[in-house]
Order: sequence, then structure tokens, then C-alpha cells
Amino acid sequence: MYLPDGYTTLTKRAPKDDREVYDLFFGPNHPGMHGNFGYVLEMEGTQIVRVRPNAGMLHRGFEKSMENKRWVQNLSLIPRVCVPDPDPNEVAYCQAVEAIMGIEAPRRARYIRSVVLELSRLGSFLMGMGGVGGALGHYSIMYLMMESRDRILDLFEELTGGRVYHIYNIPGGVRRDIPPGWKQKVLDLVDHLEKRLPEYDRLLYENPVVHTRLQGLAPLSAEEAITSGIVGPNLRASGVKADVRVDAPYAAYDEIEVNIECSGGGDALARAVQVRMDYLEAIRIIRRLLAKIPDGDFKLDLGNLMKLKVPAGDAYSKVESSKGEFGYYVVSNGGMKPYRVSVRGPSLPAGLYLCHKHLPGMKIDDVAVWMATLAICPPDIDR
Amino acid sequence: MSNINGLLTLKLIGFSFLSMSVGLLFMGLGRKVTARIQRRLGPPFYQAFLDVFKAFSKSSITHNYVMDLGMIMALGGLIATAFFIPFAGYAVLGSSSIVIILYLMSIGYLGMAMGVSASGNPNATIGISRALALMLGYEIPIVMIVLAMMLTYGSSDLLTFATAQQGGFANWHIFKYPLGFLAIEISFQAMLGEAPYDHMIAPAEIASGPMVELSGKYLGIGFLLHAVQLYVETGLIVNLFLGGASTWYVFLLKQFAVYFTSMCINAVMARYRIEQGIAHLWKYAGTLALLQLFITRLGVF
Amino acid sequence: MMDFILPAIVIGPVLIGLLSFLFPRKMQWLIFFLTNIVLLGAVFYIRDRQNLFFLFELSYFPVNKLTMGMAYSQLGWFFLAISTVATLLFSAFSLGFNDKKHATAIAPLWLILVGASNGIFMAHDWLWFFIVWESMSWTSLLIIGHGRNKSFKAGIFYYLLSLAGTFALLMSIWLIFRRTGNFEIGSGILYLARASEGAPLYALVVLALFTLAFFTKSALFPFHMWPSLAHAEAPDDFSAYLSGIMIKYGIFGLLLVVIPVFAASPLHAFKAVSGVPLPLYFTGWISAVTAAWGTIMAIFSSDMKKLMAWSTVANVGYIGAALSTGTSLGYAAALFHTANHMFFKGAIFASLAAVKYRTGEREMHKLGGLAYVMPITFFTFLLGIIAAAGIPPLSGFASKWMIFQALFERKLVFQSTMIFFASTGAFLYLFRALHTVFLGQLPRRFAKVKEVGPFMSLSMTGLMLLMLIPGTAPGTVLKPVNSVLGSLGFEQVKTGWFFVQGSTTAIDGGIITFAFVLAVAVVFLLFVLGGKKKKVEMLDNYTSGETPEDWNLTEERYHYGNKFYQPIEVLFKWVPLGAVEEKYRQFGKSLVRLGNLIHDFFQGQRVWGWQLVAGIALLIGLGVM
Amino acid sequence: MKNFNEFIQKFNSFYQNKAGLTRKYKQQYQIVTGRDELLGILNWCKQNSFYHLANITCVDWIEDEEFELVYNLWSYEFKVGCLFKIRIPRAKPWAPTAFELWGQAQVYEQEIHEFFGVYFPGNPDLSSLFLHNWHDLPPLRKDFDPLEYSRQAYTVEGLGVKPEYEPEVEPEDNSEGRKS
Amino acid sequence: MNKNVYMTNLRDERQNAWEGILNYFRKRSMWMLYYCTGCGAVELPPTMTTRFDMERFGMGPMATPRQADLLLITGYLSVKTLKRVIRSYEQMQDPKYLVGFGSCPINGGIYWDTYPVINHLEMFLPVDMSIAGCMPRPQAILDSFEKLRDEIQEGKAVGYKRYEKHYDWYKANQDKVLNREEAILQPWEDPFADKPTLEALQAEDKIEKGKDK
Repeated sequence: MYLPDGYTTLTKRAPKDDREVYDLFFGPNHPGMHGNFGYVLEMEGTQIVRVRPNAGMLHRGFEKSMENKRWVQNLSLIPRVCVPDPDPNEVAYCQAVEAIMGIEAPRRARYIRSVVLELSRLGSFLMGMGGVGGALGHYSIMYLMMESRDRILDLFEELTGGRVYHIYNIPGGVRRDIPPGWKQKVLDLVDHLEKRLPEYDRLLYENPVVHTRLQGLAPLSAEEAITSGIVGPNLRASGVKADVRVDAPYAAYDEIEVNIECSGGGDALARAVQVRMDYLEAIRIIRRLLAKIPDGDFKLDLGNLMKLKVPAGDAYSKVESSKGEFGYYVVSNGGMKPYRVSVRGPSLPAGLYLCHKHLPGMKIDDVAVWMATLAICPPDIDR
Repeated sequence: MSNINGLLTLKLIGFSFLSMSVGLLFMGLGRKVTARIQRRLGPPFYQAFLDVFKAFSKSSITHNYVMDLGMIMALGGLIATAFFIPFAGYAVLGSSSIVIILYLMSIGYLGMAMGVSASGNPNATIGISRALALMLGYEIPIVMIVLAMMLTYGSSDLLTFATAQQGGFANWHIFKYPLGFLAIEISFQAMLGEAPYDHMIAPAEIASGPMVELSGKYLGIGFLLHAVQLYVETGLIVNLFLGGASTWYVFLLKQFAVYFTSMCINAVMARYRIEQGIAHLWKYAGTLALLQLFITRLGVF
Repeated sequence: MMDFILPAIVIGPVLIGLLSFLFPRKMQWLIFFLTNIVLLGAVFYIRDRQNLFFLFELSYFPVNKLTMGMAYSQLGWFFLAISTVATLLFSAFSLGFNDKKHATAIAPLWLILVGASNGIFMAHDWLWFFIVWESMSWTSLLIIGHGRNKSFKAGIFYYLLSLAGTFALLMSIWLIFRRTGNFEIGSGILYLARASEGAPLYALVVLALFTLAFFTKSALFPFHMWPSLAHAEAPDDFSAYLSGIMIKYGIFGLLLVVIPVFAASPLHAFKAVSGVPLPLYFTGWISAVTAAWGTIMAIFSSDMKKLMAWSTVANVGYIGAALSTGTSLGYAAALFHTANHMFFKGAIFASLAAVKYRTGEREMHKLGGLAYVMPITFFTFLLGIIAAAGIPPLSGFASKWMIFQALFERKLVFQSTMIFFASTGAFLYLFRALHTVFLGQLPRRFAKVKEVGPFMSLSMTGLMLLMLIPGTAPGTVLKPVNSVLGSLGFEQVKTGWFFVQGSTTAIDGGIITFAFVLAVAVVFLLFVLGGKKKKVEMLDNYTSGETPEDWNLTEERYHYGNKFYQPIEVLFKWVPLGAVEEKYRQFGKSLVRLGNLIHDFFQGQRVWGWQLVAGIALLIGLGVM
Repeated sequence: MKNFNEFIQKFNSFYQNKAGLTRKYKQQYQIVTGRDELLGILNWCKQNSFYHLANITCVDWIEDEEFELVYNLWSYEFKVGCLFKIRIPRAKPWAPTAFELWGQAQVYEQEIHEFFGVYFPGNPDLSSLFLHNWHDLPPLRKDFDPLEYSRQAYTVEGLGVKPEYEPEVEPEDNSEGRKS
Repeated sequence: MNKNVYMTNLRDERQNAWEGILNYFRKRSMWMLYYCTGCGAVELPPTMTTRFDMERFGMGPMATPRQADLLLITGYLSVKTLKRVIRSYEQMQDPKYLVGFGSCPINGGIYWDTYPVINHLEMFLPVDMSIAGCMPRPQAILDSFEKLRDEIQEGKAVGYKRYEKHYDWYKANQDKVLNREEAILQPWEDPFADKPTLEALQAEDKIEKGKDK
């Protein structure tokens, strides 16, 4: 049977029980852990011998409670699956529903969706890069990036009324049109963010200490990444030109050019740099979108959405979130509630499976950095 | 031994509180500086005092008598070290031998190491082992610089070094031993445990290391420990390189200048991996100090 | 004047030891203890009686009239006194240690060894010196290799090295005798001193041979690895004696021979580097290297007795470096540190023996948390490592400070840097030992462990006092040291009871202690004024909020003792630390091969003629020399 | 293999009578097959550029007494997604593990085992990962009622929790006071 | 049941002047535990960092429960988390304060009907302050901290005393939820309790197929 090296099953009892190894609990309540998640590390000296992931502390039973809510009510539940960037969830769900119903959102709606997606991506990237800084003990960069992210949240608030959870996408479009002047604000914000980039580079990406830390840490080859389900920026960092926005264009990305570059290398440094490249590309994409955003309806008229009935069928719709492919598999039996909704989180393979390959042999110094560069987000592991 | 009397006792008690309060003041100001670098308002400058009072007012846990003993020994050792630092050109104990200072400092480290590793938490122990390993990195450059100065003056009294630099900037040792100053600045960063050498208290890695199990007054003692360490080490550098001082406010200003530099570096630096940190110290600080020592030795021949 | 108290001190223990073979084991240890008490009295009875000697004629000797025996010397008495005090405490410890289940049969041998070492310190001439030296080596070999196979191997290695040393000693004695015609130590030294002007090469050869002999005995580089075998494999209570006292014979020899020569001979005989004669400069560097090497090895060793053996090597390095300065301050520092090391290393080994006695465990990371159940042992060890790390206000600091002053008086800054590296490293490995043995989580299987018995506790307490007093009042040791220096014809160190004057500055142990105590008092006041504290058990601990019972966490699995300094090990990968050991291994192999060859030569084919020729050649060679 | 049509031809020629391959939406196909052929076909598809296993999920068709396992593949070469569906009986649900093909399948199968009670022989670890000492039905089955569970397990009434302490003033006194 | 019963006890105890002085320091330096138990934690970084700078009020994140005074339940609590939170709260030292974030700790919020999430936090731990909304904005968080500071000064934030006084009651509730032995609705027995191998299963599968034919 194929066992990746260092793979051990999640037994509650460790084989070696003397003083040569000891257990170290990394999370849930640990400054290096983003979110409520834990690894139980078996250490020898300061080196990790074995890792036992400890998930489920954020488990909320989404997939069950979605079956008991109506199609539209679920929209209020869905953003909470991935807290740092919630919009991909909404869009994926709505697209799945639309696919089953055989309808397509109007063009303007799709553009607005794309803008919202990219803005949310920016915010999540800022949080991620700041997280790398925090894991490296470089807090200033985190503080500054959080400040930039807050500007994005303000725009969201103006558009949707919510800072973090903006239940904005609905089947057949978006909830409301963009307010007057919002477009200009977005453009200004994007310019501001781009102006801030050189400072971030000086602080983080050109910092010699950061380079010494990240170089050659936890390398991930292309085929290993593909076969173990790694997606998004981490996959691109390993040199695979793969992006859902290009491979399976959704909202408005079929009309907009999305040119993705790979940083290559596949180690932690490559992953961090990849995020920065995608960040810049997202800024450009927003400019392109806003340049050719059309007029027209922002949603289809589907009658009273609370009484929405979806014909029987199933569809899997996926969206490129800031962490990679975020997919929803929706099954309907023709009722007013979904029959089954299953969520595909991007960070489950890395968080629960890849850790068995990467962490053993690593020093305790690098666990938090490893998690930060792989952008492991516990909420979509547990759901 | 002869000159021990009630007055000296009072003076020493005064000095112990002076060192603590100066350190706490610096800690508050340092947090303010960091906050300004991060474009925010930051806490009031007296925040550290509030924290320490609060910590002492809380109830606390202990695991065994070694923990209490260790913490008390740590702070006691460091305060005893502070007695030997000439404050504004006044050595309260009369002697200010730098060898005593360097050795007496390590009883503070020993006490802290003992106390926190008696709490039996692996995180704390990892922090301690890191701190000691780093010690091997930064003590050697400092000793080499000190030896170089001893070569020049034939004395190991800090006061002698300080008084030798009186009269204008030109006499300051910064200009006399530039390499040495660079070396000791790097080492000082490690000594103080600021980035890129903050391995001991690396929250994201070992959950604030030695402080893991410290609660209430133990944490307060931990804060005071850092404060006195601040006072001692900044005072050391001011006396060694910045020409000491004749008046207390100049001395404090110079001390804060040293700490300010270190805080500015701390705010824009990430953390090394521990072995990288030691290697970096040996590579740069060690080489510079060795060069300085060579130059001075040849001069003395 | 002729007196029989010297032979009583020297021969008496030997006879008692031989007698005590007849008694049961527990009795033997009692006899050992009582004898030491008597010895202590005797030693302090003969204090300062300069003209004390006991000689007997060797009338049958073919050459001109020779005498052999022992005589009082201030230096010898100093060593005799400190070693007797230490031995008394060790014997008290052993009395408690060798109970029903741990009893070993080494007490009589040990008594003989004590007699031999007293003989060494009281030696009057080279013949006597050589005899007691040899008997000391033999008995110590027997004690180290007491039965167990591994320890016997260690003993053999130790004996082979000391055999080389003995041969060097014999050669040098022979060389002196050929020139002077008698075996008296004093006259030989005077002759060497004079010869160092006339025939420096001859003097240099003799001194080099002496130095070789004494270096092998006190394990200086490159003979620095026998302690890590012998001290570690020896009986636990004997290790203290081995590492505290026996390692100092070499130092004593150096002080006896090499130093007076350089004192008496004008330095221009040998080229001087910054005021230090070239040979001494070399020995100084060798000692510094020894200190650093022993430190690094100690940092990496996980067996607690091996670790302490390496630390002994490092300390001998300090002493050698101090001696090699060739200044009176250096000698004073060396003597002072010799005494201190005797006591604190004795204390450390005693406490480790107590730990072994209770737990039977030697690997450090298997222990832990013993401080909570064995407080006296813990405090002994704690004070021991504070002294060993040279932290004020304990004894180690004063002597280390003096060593620095001595090195600095000669401006040997690079040696002092190396020594300082060693003493910082000492702090590392000593704390590692402290943590992994006494702190951290207490394993469940040791939860029932008790404090050791009254005899051991008393002896450890005595050792604690002997570490505390010289730290606060260096004069207690330095005043006798001064008299020794005076007898050797050096200027004395300026010292009072508390106050010591160095080359660059002065320290006052009393002031340091006072400041420390006062500061601790202030902190204790703060501590008492703080909020109330409550005691929780060890496993109610920060586990990142995770509930340990779900993961079957036990004390055994929550203790970081193994691979303590992994980062440093990573950094020192490139250093060939095992190189010298490898050389010795090869040498041993070739020795075995040579042995086989000789075996064949004699047993293999019976060629008597060859042997006859060889014998005659040997005789001729001796005659010619 | 050049393009996806070639793949379809090959697939049909191999697994004509075993599995049906149909087009669902743009860039999304589905293959319906049986439990015995599953591993073979998955392996074949992995050989032929369907490297990426997005996830494995399960649907509880309670009316026809069956579970439906859905393996969600994607081919970076053809830019085509493919849903593998097998039906297994609901009474004794088991399926061979895809753990040898994709490592992360282990985690998905562990999750399905926890939430649906489907057993995957050969999976190294099917221990409980998300739930805390769970004794009820696997929660994602259709016949499990989360609302009722929550009501009984977590609410004040369900737990029958008394007040933290008896209030000084008796409740009925309160009511009388209000009346008057 | 009467909700006031929870909130009104122990708050009216008079405190002496020394306590008042200490309370001043306590309110001026509150250290919160760095523990993101739920999605509400995503609004903490903005609250801490440059824009709404929490450190102005002497508040900051602390690594371990031993050092912290303030435990934030940021959002819903799954049972698994509840166990960890209780352990963390008991490791914290008096005086300690607990703030419930958002509507989930109050009544289960949007997860009121899901199986892993508890509904009423104050049945298991004494809550000193609750912030409504999902999720509370940084301004709301800071406002709640302002109110909490006032309560501390007045000596009204006495959750830890309540926890000590009614420990048995809290413990009983916790045990009811955490250490539950039997099923609630209907127990489930695993048909594959004796982990059969793949071969065995295939064999019996074949037999059943044969039966059908």
C-alpha cells in the first residue's frame, strides 16, 4: 500500500513511550496557530518526529444545516465557511444553483461578482502576507497590512452593508447595484494599495532575514502538489500554471485577460512570493474589470426568492479563492431546500494530509511559517 | 567589607528601585516607539508600571519551591549586577569591575532558567535552551571588546573607561573602537532578545517561551527582570562607548538612545532560526570583535 | 627533625588498608571513615613544622650514599590539607553510600591510595616520589576496574596512559640523576635551573619529560579523554575522589618541578612571548585548548558522569593556563582553583552519586524533577554548578577571576578569550545537567524517591559550606596559598580575609555577597507583598489549551531533556571532535599487533639466542647512558 | 492523449458495458459506475491525466436505500472536470479506499466514515476526527434530526438545568406583586 | 427561567478602597488570551492593529492562559472547543473576565439548530459581557471593552467569583454535555465494528449477487 514517508495514523497512543521523545501541543490556543486547530507534535530535541492533526474544533455542521434551510436562507450561512475571504463561497454556491436551474446571471452582475471576488482576494492576501510576517516575528508588516485590509472592508461595507460577511450574491445576480461613486473609490483604493507595495517589499520580501528563513523550507514538487490536491497559489508556486479563472472561466473572467505567472521553486519563499505576484495581478484585474464594466440589469427576476424551487439535478461549481479552488457540490431533488450541499475547502489536503509529509524532520521554529505560507485556513477544513 | 554600613544599605535599596523604574520607563517608551513605527498611537508611556502593578495584584500559581527560588534568585542577581553599573559616574559600591558584572549577570540567567524549567513545560525549556545557546554567540564578542579596552587602560573598572572618555565627542569610544562598537551593537541586540534574535520569547514558535507558565507576580517578576536587564545592559554600553555621563539626565538620555536604536531595528526585522542566529553572531560580531582586539593588541605590543 | 608522624600519615593508611581486608565490607567503610578523621587531626597537627622529615639510608645502593624518604614542604602540606579534608567528606559520603545493596570492596584499596597520595605530597626525593606514584597508579587502576568488564577496559586505558607518563617520569629522573648523582628533589631543581642557562636543551628535554608525565596524569590535551572513560566508569562514590583529588597530582608535579625552575632560572634562557617563556607559552595554549575542548565535549555528552568528567578536563585547563603565566598571581590562582575545584567537583559528583544511588539511572534525559523529592542533593548540585560556572558569590568566581587577572597581567588576551568561551560553555552544560536531572517533569517511576541518608546529607552539607566560605572570604584559602608562595620564593598576593588585589582591579567577596543578599532580600519583600499563590501539580500545565487526557499525556512524555543543545550540535557538525580519540584507537590497535608479534617472538619459535642478544644489547645500552 | 474526445473514445472502448460517461455541463462530465469497477476506472483515469482529486463526498438517497459516493476529479490537461458516482447499499455501506491513488483521499474517507458511517476497508485511519464523543447516528444521514438533537443536548430545558441559585425573592411573589 | 437570576447575583457586594485601587490597575492593563475560538476572531486583528489600536487602552494579546486576564469567546462554541475553553478558563488566574462575542454564545445564533454547537454559554462559564451582532464590528468590541472597564472599576465584573461560588452547578452542566455516555436520539452500532478486510467484503458481496441471480 502506498504510504507517504512519515505518514502515521491518528492513533491516540504514541509507540515510543520514554523520555527520548516528548509531546508538544501546537494549537488550538497557540500564537502561531491561525484559527482553532491543532497539531500534536512528537518531538525529539527541537525536531519533529511525528505529527497528529487535531481538527474539528470549528466544526459547525454546515452541510447538515444547509439541508434544513431554503435555497436563499443558506446564503446567510455560506460566507461563514471561510472567514478571511467569504465571497468565493457565495459565488460558487450561486453558480451551482444557476447551473442546475439552467440560467445565467446578467453580464453586469457577473462583472460586479468578479470585482467583489478580486477585492475579497486582495483582503485575504493581505491577511495571509501579514500572517507570514507574524509567524516570522515581524509584526510591523502585519499591522500595516491589516490597516490596508480595513480600507477594503470599508468599501465592502458601502457596497453590501457588511464588513466581513456581505451576503451579496444571490442566485441570478447580486443583491443590489453598485452605489454611485463606488467605482472611483475602488480605483483610488487600488492605486493606494499599489503605492504601498514597495514598502511591503522592503519590509518583507527584500528582508534578508526573511529570505534566510524561507529559502528551501518545505519544498513541494509539482507532481507531489498535484497528486495531493494542492491548489491555487501554492500549486502555482510549484510551477504549475493552473488557475480556475483561466481553466474554467466563471463570472466575468472569460472576457477579461488573467495572466498568471509562476514564481517557481516550490519552497516557502516561492509560495510567499507567489502570493505577492497574485496580489499585483488582482489589482490589475480589478482595473480591467472596472474599465469595461457594462450597464444593464444586476440580477434576474426569479420571483420571490424565498419560494425558489430548483429542479432536480446536481452540479459542482468551483471558484478560485485566495487559497485556490473552492468548490460546492450541490444536489437538488426539486424541493425548496437543497438535498445535499458538500463543500470542497482548499486547505484540507495541506492541513490534514500534507502535514504528515512535511512536518516530520522540521524544526519547531518553522511550523507556524509552514502553515502561514501554505495558507492553511481551519474553518474550511472543519466546516 | 569594611565600608558596609546603614547608609550604603539605604543607597543600595534606592538603587534597586531606581534600576527597576528606569527599566520600566524605557519599556513603556519602547512600546510607544514601536507603535509609532507601526503608525499607531500606542500605549501611554507609563503602561509598563501599570502592567507590573496589575501582575503583582493578581493571584498566581506555582509548581514547586524551585520556581519561587529561581525567580527570586534571578531578579536578585540582576539587581545585584545593577549595583555595579556606574550611574552617571557614580559607582555606589566603589568597585565596578566589568568581570564581576559579566559573571554576576549570569546568576540572573541561571535563576530564571531554573525557575521556568522547574515549571516543567517543554516550551519554556526550549526557550531556555535557545537563550543559553545564543549566550554562547554573544558573550564572546563582548568579552573580546572588554579585553581590548582593558588592554588600553590596564584596568577593568567601568568607571575608568567612562572617565577616560570625558571631554567631548572625540574621546568617545565609538570613534576609538568603531569595529568594537558595531560588534557590541549586534551582540546587544541578541543580549536584549530583540529581533532578529528574539528566539527566547518567540510567540509564534514556542508560545512566549520561558514566560509560558508565569502567572501573576511571577510574570511581574519576569517584567522587572527585563526592566533591570535593560538598565544594566544599556548602562554597560553607555559607560563603555558613549562616554558615560556626569549628570543623571544625560545618562538616562544616552541609555534611552541605545535602547531606541535597538527598538527601531527590532520593529523592522524578522526572526532568524536559532542556529542561523548563532552563526550570524559569530560571523559578524565575532569577526569584528576579533579584528578590534587584534588591532588593539598590536598597538599595545 | 626526625619524626614518625610523617610515616604514620603515609604508611599508616596503607597498613590499615591491608589489615581491613580481613573485615566485612560494612566494617571496612567504617574503618576508612575513622582513619580519615585521624588523618585530618594528624595533618593539622604537623602544620607549619618546616623541619620535619623522615629519611632512611640506602646503604646497599652501589652508588654514593643515598637517602630516601619524606619531608615536610609548605606546598605539599597545602595539597595534603585540602585533599584530607575532601577525603574525609567523601569517606563520610561513602559510608552512607555503600549500604547493603551497593557495597563494594574498594575501601581497603582506597585507604592504600590515600596513603600513596599523602606520600606523593610529602615526597622528599625522586625515588620515593616514583615509588608512591607507581603504587598510586596501581591501586587506582584496581579501583577503577573493580570487576565490571567495561570499567576494567576503562581502567586499562587509563593505566596505559599513566604508564607512558610513568616512563617519562623515570627517564627524567634518570637524566637528572646522571648529572647530579643524587635523587633529592630540591637539588635536582636547582641543578635544572642552573642548567637552563648553560645547557638549555638538556633542561628543556628534562622539563618536557616531566611535563609529559604530569600532563598525562592530569589529563591535559592531548591526553584529555581518559577521564571521560575512567571517571565515568569508576564506582560512583570514588569518581568524586578521582576527579577531585587524583587529577591534581599532575598540577602538584608541575608546581613542584617546572615552576621552581622557571622561578629560579633567568627567563632569557628561553625566548619569551609577552613576558612568558616560550615553553610555558606553549603549555598555556595547550591548557586553553584543553579547556575549550573539554567544554565542547561536555556540551554534547548525555551521560551525566561523562559530562562532569569533561568539565573536570576543562577545569584542569584553567589551572594549567593560570600556571603557565609564570606569575605569582597565576600560581596563587592555580592553587586557589585547585582547592575550589576539589570541593565543588566533589560536591557535584557526590550529588550525582546520590541520584544514582536512589534511581540507578545514568542517562540524564531519563531522569528529571528530582529537585522536588531530593532537596539537599539538589542544593548541593546547584551550589556546585554555581561555583563551577564561576558565578559570584561562590568560590568558583574568586579563583576564575584570579585566573583572568593572571592571564591579563601577561596580556594573554586570546588565551583569556578562549578561557572565557570555556566558562560560558560551562554555564551551558552545567545548566543542562541541572535541568535534565533535577528540574522539569518528575517521572512517575521516581515519584516515591526519598532524600538520601544522614551520612551522605551531612557530607554534602559540608561540601556546600566549603563552597560558600571561600567565595565570601577568599582569604581563608588565599592566606595558606600565600605561605606556599612564600616558601617557593614568590612575592605574595595582596589579600585580606575578604579582599583580593588583582592585576587590573580588586574584588571584595564580602561586598559582592552583601550586595547579592540585599538584592535578594528586596526581591523577596516584593514577592511576599504580591498576590496570593497556590500550588498546582506538575501536569496542570500550559498545553496550548489542548486537553492532555485525550492524548494520554504523562509526565514521561512532557519533558524536554534529550538533545538539549541541538542548534549548537548543528553548528559544530564540521568540527572533528572525535579525531584524537580515533588516533588513540589506531594506536591501541597497533599496540595489540606489536604485542602479538612479541608473543610470537617469544612463544612462537623457541629461539633463545635472539633473546640473549637482545638482553645483552639492553644492558650495554643502559651502561652507555 | 491529445484531446478529450480521444479520451472519451478510449474510455468507451475499455469500459463500454461497465460505466457510462455523459456530459453534464460545459467542462463537466460524469461517469456512473459500480463499486467493483471503481478502483480500476479511477486508476485508469489517473493514468490518463485526471491527476487532481478535488474531493470525495457522499449523498444519502434514503428513499432508494442507497448511498451515492461522488469522486470529483479534474484534468489540468483537458481542462475538464469529471464526477465519478457509485451507489452502495445503505444497510451495510462500504467502498474500496482510493487511498493508494490519492493520499488526501484518506482524509475525505475518514470524514465520510464519520458523517455517514460508510466503511472504507484498507484505509489506515478511520478514527473520529471532528466530533466529540459521539454516540448517535452519523449526523449527515437523512434520518438524523439536528434540531431535535440540539434541543435535547444543549438547551436549558433539554438538559433540565436548575437556576444557578435560588433567587432571594420568590417568583410567585413577583407575579402577585405585578397583579396588584 | 428568570434570566436576571444569572446576572444579578454577587454584583452588589461592596469592595474596600484597596480593591478599588487594584481595580484601577486591572482595568488599565487587560491582557486577553490569544485564542480564536470562532469566526469572530477575524475582527480582532483590525481591533488590535493600526486602525483601531487596542493597545491604547493597555490591552494586548497574551500567549498563554496563565498570563491572561480576559478570555474572548469569539463566536460559536462547538463541544470540542468548549472543553478546551473550560480548561483555558480554569488555568487563568483571578481576577479573570470572560466576554462572549456575537450572538452565538448568547443563544447559539445562526447555529442554534446544529448538532455540534452549544446554545447558551452562560450555562457552562460565567459571562461578564456579551456583544451582540454577527460579527461585532471593531467599534462595538472597543465599546464593550469600555463598558467592561467601568464594570471592573465598580467591582461588578465578578464572573470568576460566581464561578468559584457555584462551581458545582457549572461543573454539573459541563459534565452533562461533555462526558455523555449514551446516545440522545437513537444509538448507532457500526455494522463494521470488526474491521473486515476488503477481500472478505468482496466475497460476501459476490455471494449476495449470486443470490440475486
